[in-house]
Amino acid sequence: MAWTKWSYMDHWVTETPQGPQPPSFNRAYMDRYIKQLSALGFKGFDTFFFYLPMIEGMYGSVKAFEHFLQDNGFEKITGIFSAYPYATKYTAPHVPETHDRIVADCMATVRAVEGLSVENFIVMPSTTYFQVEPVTDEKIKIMADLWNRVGQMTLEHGMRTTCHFEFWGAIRTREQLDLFFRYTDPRYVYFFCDTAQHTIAGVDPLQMFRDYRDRCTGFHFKDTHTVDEHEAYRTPPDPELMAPNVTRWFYEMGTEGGLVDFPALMREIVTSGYDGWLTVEHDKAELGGGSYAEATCVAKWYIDNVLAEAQAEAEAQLEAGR
Amino acid sequence: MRDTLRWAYALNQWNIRMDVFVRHEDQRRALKTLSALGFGHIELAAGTGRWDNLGRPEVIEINHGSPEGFLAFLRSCSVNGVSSMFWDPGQPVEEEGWAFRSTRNRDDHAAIVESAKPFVDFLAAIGAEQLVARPVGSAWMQPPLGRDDIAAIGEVWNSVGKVAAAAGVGLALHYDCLSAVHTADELRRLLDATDPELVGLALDTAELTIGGIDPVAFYEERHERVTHVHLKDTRYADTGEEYRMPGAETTMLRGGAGRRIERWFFELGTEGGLVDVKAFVAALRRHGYPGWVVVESDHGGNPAELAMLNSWYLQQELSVART
Amino acid sequence: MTADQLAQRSETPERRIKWSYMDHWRSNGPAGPVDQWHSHRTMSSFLKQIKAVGFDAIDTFDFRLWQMYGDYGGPAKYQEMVQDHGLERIVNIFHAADYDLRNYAPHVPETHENILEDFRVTMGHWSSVELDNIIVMPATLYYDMEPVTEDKLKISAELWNKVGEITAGYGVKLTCHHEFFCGIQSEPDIEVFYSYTDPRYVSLFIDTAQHCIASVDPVALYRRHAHRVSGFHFKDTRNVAAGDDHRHRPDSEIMAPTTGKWFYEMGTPHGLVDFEAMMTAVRDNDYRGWISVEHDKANKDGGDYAESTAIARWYAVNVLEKIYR
Amino acid sequence: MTDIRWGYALNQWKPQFDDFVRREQHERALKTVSIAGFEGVELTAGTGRWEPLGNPQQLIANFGSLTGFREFLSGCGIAAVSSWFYDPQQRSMEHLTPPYSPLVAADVTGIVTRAEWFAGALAQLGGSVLVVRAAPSAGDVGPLDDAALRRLADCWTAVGRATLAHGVRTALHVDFLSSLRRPGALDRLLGLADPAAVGLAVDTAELTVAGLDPVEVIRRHRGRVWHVQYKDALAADTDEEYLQPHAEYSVRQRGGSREIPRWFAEPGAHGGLVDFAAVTRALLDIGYAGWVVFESDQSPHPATSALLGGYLLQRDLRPVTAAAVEAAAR
Repeated sequence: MAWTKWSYMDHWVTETPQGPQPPSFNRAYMDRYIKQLSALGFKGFDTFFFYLPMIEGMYGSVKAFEHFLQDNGFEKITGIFSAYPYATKYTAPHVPETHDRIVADCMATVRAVEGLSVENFIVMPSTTYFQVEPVTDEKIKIMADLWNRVGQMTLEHGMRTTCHFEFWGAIRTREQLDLFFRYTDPRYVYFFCDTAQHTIAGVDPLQMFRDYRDRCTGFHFKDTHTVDEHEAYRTPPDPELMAPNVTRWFYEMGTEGGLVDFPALMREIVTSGYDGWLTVEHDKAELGGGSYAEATCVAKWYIDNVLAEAQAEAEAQLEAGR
Repeated sequence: MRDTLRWAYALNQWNIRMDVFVRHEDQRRALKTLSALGFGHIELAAGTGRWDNLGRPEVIEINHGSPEGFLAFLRSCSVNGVSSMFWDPGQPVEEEGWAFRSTRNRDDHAAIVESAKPFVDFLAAIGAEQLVARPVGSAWMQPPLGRDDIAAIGEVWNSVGKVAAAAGVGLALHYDCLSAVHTADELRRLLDATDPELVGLALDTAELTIGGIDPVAFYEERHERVTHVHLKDTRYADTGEEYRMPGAETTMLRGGAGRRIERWFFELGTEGGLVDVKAFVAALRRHGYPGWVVVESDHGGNPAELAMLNSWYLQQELSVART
Repeated sequence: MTADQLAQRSETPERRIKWSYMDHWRSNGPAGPVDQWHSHRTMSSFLKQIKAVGFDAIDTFDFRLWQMYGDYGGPAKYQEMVQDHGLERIVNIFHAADYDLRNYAPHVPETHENILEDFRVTMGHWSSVELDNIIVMPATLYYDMEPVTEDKLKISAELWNKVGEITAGYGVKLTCHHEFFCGIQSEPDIEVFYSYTDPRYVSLFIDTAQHCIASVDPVALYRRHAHRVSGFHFKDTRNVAAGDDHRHRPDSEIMAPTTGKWFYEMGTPHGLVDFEAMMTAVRDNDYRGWISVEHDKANKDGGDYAESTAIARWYAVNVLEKIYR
Repeated sequence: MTDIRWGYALNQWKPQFDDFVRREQHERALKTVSIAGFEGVELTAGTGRWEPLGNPQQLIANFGSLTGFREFLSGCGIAAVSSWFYDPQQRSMEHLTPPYSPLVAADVTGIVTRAEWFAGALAQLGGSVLVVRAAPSAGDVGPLDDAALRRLADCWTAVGRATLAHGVRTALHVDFLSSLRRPGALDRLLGLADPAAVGLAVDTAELTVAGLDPVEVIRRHRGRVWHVQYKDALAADTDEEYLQPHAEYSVRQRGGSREIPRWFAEPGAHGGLVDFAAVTRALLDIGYAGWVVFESDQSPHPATSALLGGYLLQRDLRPVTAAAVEAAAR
């Protein structure tokens, strides 16, 4: 059986008369975007918290948007991504005084999708590294405390809080990740595996998944061509778009020079018995003249032609082992 | 541009999404483009977050060390300086905890004045002349303005104007076509509610035209209050009601509903443009307008092409020398 | 400044160099990328942009001839449109021929009469406008010419001597532009080629990027041959051809395995051409006349013609004109 | 299953002569077509070194052999080249030949030779149809009288017989610039040509722009429909501007006096004039067996066009064909 639970993480840029814009440009562009994802057979849709008001504006409510997705062959909205990439005096996960505010913000997002069956509340557990450093045990514990709180709250609303680690975030090395997961409560805080981000940070995503299999609630399948070996992660003001020597960190699956071993990951996923959503992501696909539509096609082609094979192999092996 | 008028160009047309126009080399290319086209000064626009890195004084400082460092950055591209900066206190920003503030709400006034200070200080430090501000939020988001509302709005801008004047910076209120101050009468009342010594008008030719106000006539009427100009064209005027549509930023200005017009703002000299640019510029010259004339196109396609077409219009149709 | 004053400025005597734009161009139309010849509207928009950044004139391809006739009424009429946009004229044309060993190959004597006839006809078509140069690639693709022998270079030189005589009859210089993937691109071969050509009839057109890609120093080449250089393409590159790049079948210019985009506008980061040295050499040789700016395929890999053109012009004003103007 | 196979035309990826030359671009386009739900691709004849997919010689130069190209296709999930579009008016750098005209008797041998060249390669690439431009633009050659139609019929009959020897059928493509859009002209041409050798390629958009109803054309020529191209039309040439000289340029490209920004778009485009469900039902009604190739001709965003086409195919058209199969089973 082919894996049906593929979802798409909502980065996308399309041409409009006002230049390249996200499909939230207006309802007609949004509809066309969903149709394109539908043509590729995606069943889940992940989006950002900041798009929710726009979705409400265009479709009347988030629920109505989900109906539109369902009319187009989707199952549902699968994840909501929420983040504080930049520390301010109001919000910074490593600063305890800001925690009440962050929890209140998260509560507002949770309310916006109340009544749907969104599974993952995906968060960046920290801000940029350079705003946190030196990264100490104590600061990691403070961040863990915050997400324990948020996790308990979202679980009451049926969503799992799951942590997505940026290569430029304050929790990035294997040691820091392990420490963070030791400090967080496995009932409340889960692991979201972004293959490219870990690889850039020099962490093996496959090993992360093996070691945190029980807490893993999802993946961003995306690729990279570069491991950060020159401390780009700590460059102010921003390592993601402004690193001195790397103009593009992220690529869709299936490009020449990609560093992530996706077939191995797929086999591991099958072998592990994981049966949740797998999410495709490729932010900044337009850099260097690329197109989101094409990148999405190439990634989905890779799923159907390469990962499907890896999946079948692993299933056959499982079968043989029984 | 060598002329009796002072010409500048707005960078906003490059910064069309949150994740573009972030790398310094991209910004350098835009600055060199403007310099090659004869523009020696630019207008900035306020923004939020680490990717809007020309949008807030503290973020500019992280990027360039200091106001002087920023000027050096501009000058490395042969751009001499900044004419002005656009700022909307009603736009929630991360750095202010996403606070939602309204100039018609007197409880917000102290915070608005406070939040203006870093901008004023920064503009003073880089030798820019005008803080260009959106006086009030969009019409569709609020009940119609009563007389006291305009008074309240006037009060906060007088306060901001005082802060700005103390730093040697001018304050110009910018009319836009979605704003709750919509009719010519409302605009007059807003001007009357502010102190001419402290608060000027930023006249945007396209925005007025879309809003149903003739920019040439209005300039003739209130030219003594006009301290800043945005020069751009449009092919459409509001039917009179579209600005009230819910989500007008999208439904009207991006064609999501109504007549489905997906692009409103155009370069000077566009076919079917509604603004009489020549008459307007002639009026500026006639009155010896002393401020900046900022050419802009907002979001309308390829930024370099638009800048080139605008510069061509200035050179060929308005006889402004490029260098 | 008034229009009259502006006109006076452009007549100031100290300017020895004028700038022309070689008209590669793409913009985004409603149905995908179009070139400037798509419609009169796109042509007008193109010319406005070239004028706006301060170019004085344009260069074009001579295969546009048929469209000039069909759509504008001929080269002279088209040039009127150019002039209506404030540009002086068409300075140079590029003669892009289909080189083929069977009927159009400078090193194959049997094809010469066909080539000569082509130029007799072509020059007639263009006689209604004043041109400085007709630019050619002086050889077939490298792989169609190799091994490049002295004999083949001599035969090619003889052809271009005759072609140059024809074009001189129309007051136009025949000038050779050495693509990195053509048969005459290495330094020794270029030297041999010019030793056999007649300086009265064959000029050299320096393309800074093409020479650089072919590992030839364009500045040194220019200094050696300055007396017979009749124009320039100022463009940049970030890569030198490696291995078989210059003889990649079926094509090197777009399909070389090592490099997806060869050409960049001058002023690009990581550019390999030393334009300041180039301009210094131009000054030292007291060159007067036109320099053409080119950056073909600027739209590849997400690039943009309008922006590249503005950046190149910025570089000319802020760096090169400080050296010599 | 019906006997319809779905393909996609690659022409939309090549808006300009120096686009779509590198291998990695081809690979991405083919993967896009594959994943959008299409089985085959249609190629367009081209000439010279920047047309790697333009003719057999270029395919061999680029992929070593036709088999090599076939392997490249299947590596991208594409089963076959469905068809090749060939316009004899294109000169050939490979053969040093000038433009040919099907109206000129002396050109027929050259056209037949070239058609066989494409057909032979097509057979090896899994394809079955050579799609030919049936007649030059009306504005360039004037109205087609009976003698002219007879010359066309003779030319295409000769071509059709020659390609059949390779197992490839020849289908006449009628575009909106052609005089064949005039009342009776197409009927007459098909009547004059050998019905065993020459069929019709129905291009939904070209017919629509020409003011003809594709459904009606399909019904009328039921036995002769050998190839179908699905593309949408955004406007119709209501003023007969196709009769102008150089209409290829002034009308088709520039959009005529109204400056229509875009005549064609992917099937199902917003504002499209073609009813694809109706066309599909008409094809099912006549028992059409063969390729239906989706096209956009040009697109500001090729992958998006392919996906929107794929959406229409999966969501709207496959249910139509499935219903027909079900009805037939009952």
